Amino acid sequence: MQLSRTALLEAYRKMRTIRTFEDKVHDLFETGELPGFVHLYAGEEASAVGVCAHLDDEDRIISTHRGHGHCIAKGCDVEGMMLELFGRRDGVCGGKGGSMHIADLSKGMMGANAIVGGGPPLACGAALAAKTLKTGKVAVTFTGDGGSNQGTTFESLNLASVWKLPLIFVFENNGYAESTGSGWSVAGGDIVRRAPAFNMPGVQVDGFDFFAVHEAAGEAVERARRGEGPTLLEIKFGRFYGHHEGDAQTYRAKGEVAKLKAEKDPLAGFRKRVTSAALLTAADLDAIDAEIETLIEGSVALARKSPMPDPKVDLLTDVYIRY
Amino acid sequence: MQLSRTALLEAYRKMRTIRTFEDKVHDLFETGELPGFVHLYAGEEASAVGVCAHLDDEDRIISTHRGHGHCIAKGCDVEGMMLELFGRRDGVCGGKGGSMHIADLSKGMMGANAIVGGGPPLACGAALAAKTLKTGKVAVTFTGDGGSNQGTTFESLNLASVWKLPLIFVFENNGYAESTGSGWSVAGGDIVRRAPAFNMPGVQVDGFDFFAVHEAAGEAVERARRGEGPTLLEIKFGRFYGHHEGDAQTYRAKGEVAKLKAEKDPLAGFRKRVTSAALLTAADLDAIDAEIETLIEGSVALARKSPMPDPKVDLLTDVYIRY
Amino acid sequence: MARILTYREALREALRQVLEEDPTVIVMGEDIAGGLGAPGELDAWGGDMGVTKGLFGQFGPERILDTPISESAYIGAAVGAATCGLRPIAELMFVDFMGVCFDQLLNQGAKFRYMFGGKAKTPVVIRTQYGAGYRTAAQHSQSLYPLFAHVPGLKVVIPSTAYDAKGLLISSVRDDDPVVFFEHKVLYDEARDHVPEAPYAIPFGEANFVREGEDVTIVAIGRMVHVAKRAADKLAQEKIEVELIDPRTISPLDEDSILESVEKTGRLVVVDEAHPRCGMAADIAALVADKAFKSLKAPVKCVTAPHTPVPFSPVLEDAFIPSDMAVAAAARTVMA
Amino acid sequence: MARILTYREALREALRQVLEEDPTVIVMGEDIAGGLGAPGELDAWGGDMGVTKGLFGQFGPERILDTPISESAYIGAAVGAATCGLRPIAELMFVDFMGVCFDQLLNQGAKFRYMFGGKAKTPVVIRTQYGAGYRTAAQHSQSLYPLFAHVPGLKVVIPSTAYDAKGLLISSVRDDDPVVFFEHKVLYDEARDHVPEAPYAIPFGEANFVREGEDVTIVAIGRMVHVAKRAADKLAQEKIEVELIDPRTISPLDEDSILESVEKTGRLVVVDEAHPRCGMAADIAALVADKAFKSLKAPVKCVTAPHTPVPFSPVLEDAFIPSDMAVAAAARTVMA
Ligand SMILES: Cc1ncc(C[n+]2csc(CCOP(=O)(O)OP(=O)(O)O)c2C)c(N)n1
Ligand SMILES: Cc1ncc(C[n+]2csc(CCOP(=O)(O)OP(=O)(O)O)c2C)c(N)n1
Ligand SMILES: [Mg+2]
Ligand SMILES: [Mg+2]
Repeated sequence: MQLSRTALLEAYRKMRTIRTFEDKVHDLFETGELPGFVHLYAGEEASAVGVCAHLDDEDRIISTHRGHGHCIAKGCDVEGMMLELFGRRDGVCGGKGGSMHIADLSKGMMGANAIVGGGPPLACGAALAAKTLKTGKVAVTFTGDGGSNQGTTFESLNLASVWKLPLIFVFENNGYAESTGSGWSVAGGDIVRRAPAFNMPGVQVDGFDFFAVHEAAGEAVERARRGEGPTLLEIKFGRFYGHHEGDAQTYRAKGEVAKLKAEKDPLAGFRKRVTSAALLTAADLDAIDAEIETLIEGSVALARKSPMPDPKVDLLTDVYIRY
Repeated sequence: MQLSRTALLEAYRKMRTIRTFEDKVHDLFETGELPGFVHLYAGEEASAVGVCAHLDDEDRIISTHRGHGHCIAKGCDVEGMMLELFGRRDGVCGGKGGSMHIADLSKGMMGANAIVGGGPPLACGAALAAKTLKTGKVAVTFTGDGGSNQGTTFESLNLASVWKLPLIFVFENNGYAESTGSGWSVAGGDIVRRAPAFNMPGVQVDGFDFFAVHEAAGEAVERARRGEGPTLLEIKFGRFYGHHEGDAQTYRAKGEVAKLKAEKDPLAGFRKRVTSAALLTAADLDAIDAEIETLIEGSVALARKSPMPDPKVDLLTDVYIRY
Repeated sequence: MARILTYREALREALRQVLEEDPTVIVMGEDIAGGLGAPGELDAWGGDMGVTKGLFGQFGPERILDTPISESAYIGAAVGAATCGLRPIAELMFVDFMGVCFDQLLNQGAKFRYMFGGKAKTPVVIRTQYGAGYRTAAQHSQSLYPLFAHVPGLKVVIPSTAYDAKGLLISSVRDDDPVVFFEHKVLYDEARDHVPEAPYAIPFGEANFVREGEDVTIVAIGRMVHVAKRAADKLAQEKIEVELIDPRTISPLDEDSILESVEKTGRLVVVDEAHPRCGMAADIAALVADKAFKSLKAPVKCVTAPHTPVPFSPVLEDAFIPSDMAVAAAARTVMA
Repeated sequence: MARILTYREALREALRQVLEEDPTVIVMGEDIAGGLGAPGELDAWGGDMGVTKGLFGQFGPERILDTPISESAYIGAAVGAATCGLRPIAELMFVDFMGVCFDQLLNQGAKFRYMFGGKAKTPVVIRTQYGAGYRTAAQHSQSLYPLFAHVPGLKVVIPSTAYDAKGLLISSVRDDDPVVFFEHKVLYDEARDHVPEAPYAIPFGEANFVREGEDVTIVAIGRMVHVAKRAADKLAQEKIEVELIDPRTISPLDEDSILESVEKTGRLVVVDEAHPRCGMAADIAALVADKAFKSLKAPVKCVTAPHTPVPFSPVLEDAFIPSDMAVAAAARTVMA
């Protein structure tokens, strides 16, 4: 699939936004400014962006605890996200959700989800709604290697196949679930081997390579749109930070992260590929880098001066629509 | 594997006991003498007996809602079982469990289980205990085709593989989960296709054929005893009665059950095979039939005159060991 | 002339009517039609208890969906679809099975609206069977609604009559929040009463005064309403006039009606088939011990199932279920 | 001289000691060692909160077992292994995750003994984290112990101090029934107190009288004991003498101690971080409204978290958690 200049610029912009957002959040967490459990997506950008490039606002995705990248790729407002992480009233979830529950239904982003395996059943529902209402839309559920072992995930694979849902299971295999290696926790090592068990196609993809992800995801989405049912994608790559902020990462090999950053950075790979093929220029990309830097800095500045929710008003609202 | 005369007689005795027990329970339910949910195992005898022939009292099995056959195959006392179905104080569970919770831990029978998919995790535990305590014992979990779709079952397959447990997953595919066909509910139709997804050997077996089950189970049990980990067996056959007593079975083909009984009866098949190979005589088998008839009739008679539990004494006991 | 339906028929009529009135309503569950992938009849079961029988024929496979035995996946699918424009009604065959799928309600459906800052709407209904009396033993006889009432974001509905069953189910489906709807397995046939044919909705949080009286307030839930009614009849012969309240929904709970009644009678007995610890009886007793304390003339008595699993043996199970005798005895105690 | 340990250290010491004293004790959970199948260090995490750190080195992979993210399978495995001669301690990282694995406790472990006619013994301990205050939002901050206390067959333990944490964990492991052991995530570092080195066991069902007083009984659970203690200090300055009771185990519950105290003071405030509906506060209030009614001089007040999910924003979360001010206000109300 040949990508247009606009599409390429957009893909890079999204990936750069994720990277800069995450690097910034990392710093903010280190200084103690951000609280809670925060899981960063840096290094995995090609997956979210490569998949979501095929989707519009009515296609739906469900994410995991590591959700910032999926949000950005799906078009969520970056300022609203930053405010949310700061727990501010004007955050995308009013400050009530935080990093692990960030969502924007209006963008088809059905939420980060802090229950590992929480998303796949919900995604079956999103896909079922599309099928029932004949919208031609699809759903995508992102799950980690660790989450691939959750019973809810397996059930969803089977249900999606039996119901022939327009659903793509994207397994983001970054090699670890917290500190546990996926080669150990996933029997047999490869998640893609589970696809035949559920009678669906499965594809393993180099997740550092935006173009590989983009192509595999495109086929899966097309298949789903044609009504041919679900596909399993296993995206293999590595995360640039710890499991969550504060993780000392002693379970990783010495130099592993440095090597990843040096040799496998999906943004660097993208840059090399598009500039060497003369699809985009370094200047195009540099301009985006600068633009995004400003965007993220601005969102932090805005978050800092934004009001907190008011416990008297906001604590008890939004539990029910009516009670 | 060549079976001794004793082993053959024992296998037939067990199968006949199951059949006669179930036929009798069917009649008792029809007359209204037995209450509750009762699921009969008739037609599936070769599975329980073919598998349990390789086990002793310290090997453990976990069953399903359709548990009578597994109990008998594992050596539970038939009178105690019948009393249990009648809700009597001297039933194997004191009348507190009933058909769906019949158990005898002293025989390594860890219980029928009325939660579909409830057993496999527990069986992982039984296998783990054997492994940890280095007893050389194994565990077997029986699950239906319907139960193969439960998340707990999938998780257990993965865990057993990852922990390399001495565990055999016996999937009894009788074609239906209640009224739902397994060709529909199991994506792809065959449960055995799931074995490679969990990096374990999988074997599909004709479940009407005692010898086929016996051989496949023997290999799986040996493998487990050797410390080589779990195996998945898919036993394909059909049940002679409805899902539970009272099921009108309109989802089955006309004449399906009659045909099964006429052509696929595992007891008849066994008889034919052993007599034509002159391993046992018809007289040997007839004697067992008569013996078992007496046993079951006797157990019903005993149950009828046995005392009920005493609500004042028995309702509140056995919740805790100490509280 | 009164049109008499069973609880089962009333539920089926409600389902048919909501399916007719709103094309976004779908129904899903294990064997709710039945016969899929089987060589015989379709709609072979119509649900474990026959409640959904006939819907498949009328509404077809796109709206009446059978599922594999994968409660997490399909209950979650119902929750997810509810956020995407459908109004799914999912059947959890027995509430005892909540343990394999609770997360999709506890942490997902119940919390979306709050976690997402008020921006989600999750109009899903989970229909489920509960209760003892059917000789189905420990894993098929529980009354686990206290576990759902504990969870903010869920609404919990427990009809005791065929009339309420229909009206409350219609309300549940039209409601924009997640609802867990409890059907007592013994009532499917036992409860038979007047049910108008035209659709009607019974509002949540409005208790039903089954009987008015001056002496003692009895609050009873679900099937226990019938048990309490029998107790009240007995007590009337002893000149003890019971005010019998059926909350109908326990979340929201009609606190005002209960408090007003206790302010009048000064005495309260709560009757609940659920276990006693952290149960609905305690919930209501605590409410009254706080907000109607001044009016109370006697200890608040709870008549509940014991703190034991549900036994199989009929003699034990019958002793497990709160009886009209136990309710009457409790009422006499608070009158003494 | 007093040996001061944190709650975390006390728990770790208890684990080490039970592993040393009984070879059938094993420990399992996600990343309780950490580093399996990874290229770096083993025992890299020692649990999400570092409680189990070091055990892997001492006891090895046969007794300290990491698991895939498959809570049903491994919690169930712990339950199953407990019936087969082991004494497993399984960690459910956050109690919020109960929704993906509850069945193995609700319908399996809790019910074996009863269903099997008294013939099963299931000595399993589920260690789990609960509670708000860590900014971990709706799916990682709940206090769901009422859902476990409701279930006959389970024991529920909630230590509030390092001393109790050690003694109760040792009792839990030595106990022959299934125990769910709740650790408050904020207490791991905050609670620090005297902990003797030699193993000791604190019996279940024996409340701790944290403070004796004549005016008002406050029953507080888990971390709320500390909140109530601060409230009691304030109230003491106003000449209101609080009797503060920490039940330590909520199933079994030391009813006698609570009732005796209320018989003395005539007043009760219950403080609980769990949600109010069908919660522990209601449970205790109902107990007193029945069995100590005659002694009660004022309404029973419950100070609990609200009927809302746990919010993320620190300002909201702080308002969500019952405060010493709210407790003191409730005490003043019942004294008025
Ligand atoms: C049901 C459940 N179990 C455990 C956890 C704790 N937990 C959060 S993230 C995580 C690891 C997830 O690993 P993976 O799925 O590979 O995603 P990654 O973090 O690598 O993106 C675990 C165990 C949880 N949040 N939910
Ligand atoms: C968790 C759970 N879901 C649903 C049920 C209801 N149920 C009991 S048996 C059954 C069908 C089981 O089918 P299968 O596993 O194939 O076993 P079979 O009855 O054919 O032996 C169902 C749906 C249950 N008991 N537990
Ligand atoms: Mg991972
Ligand atoms: Mg079957």
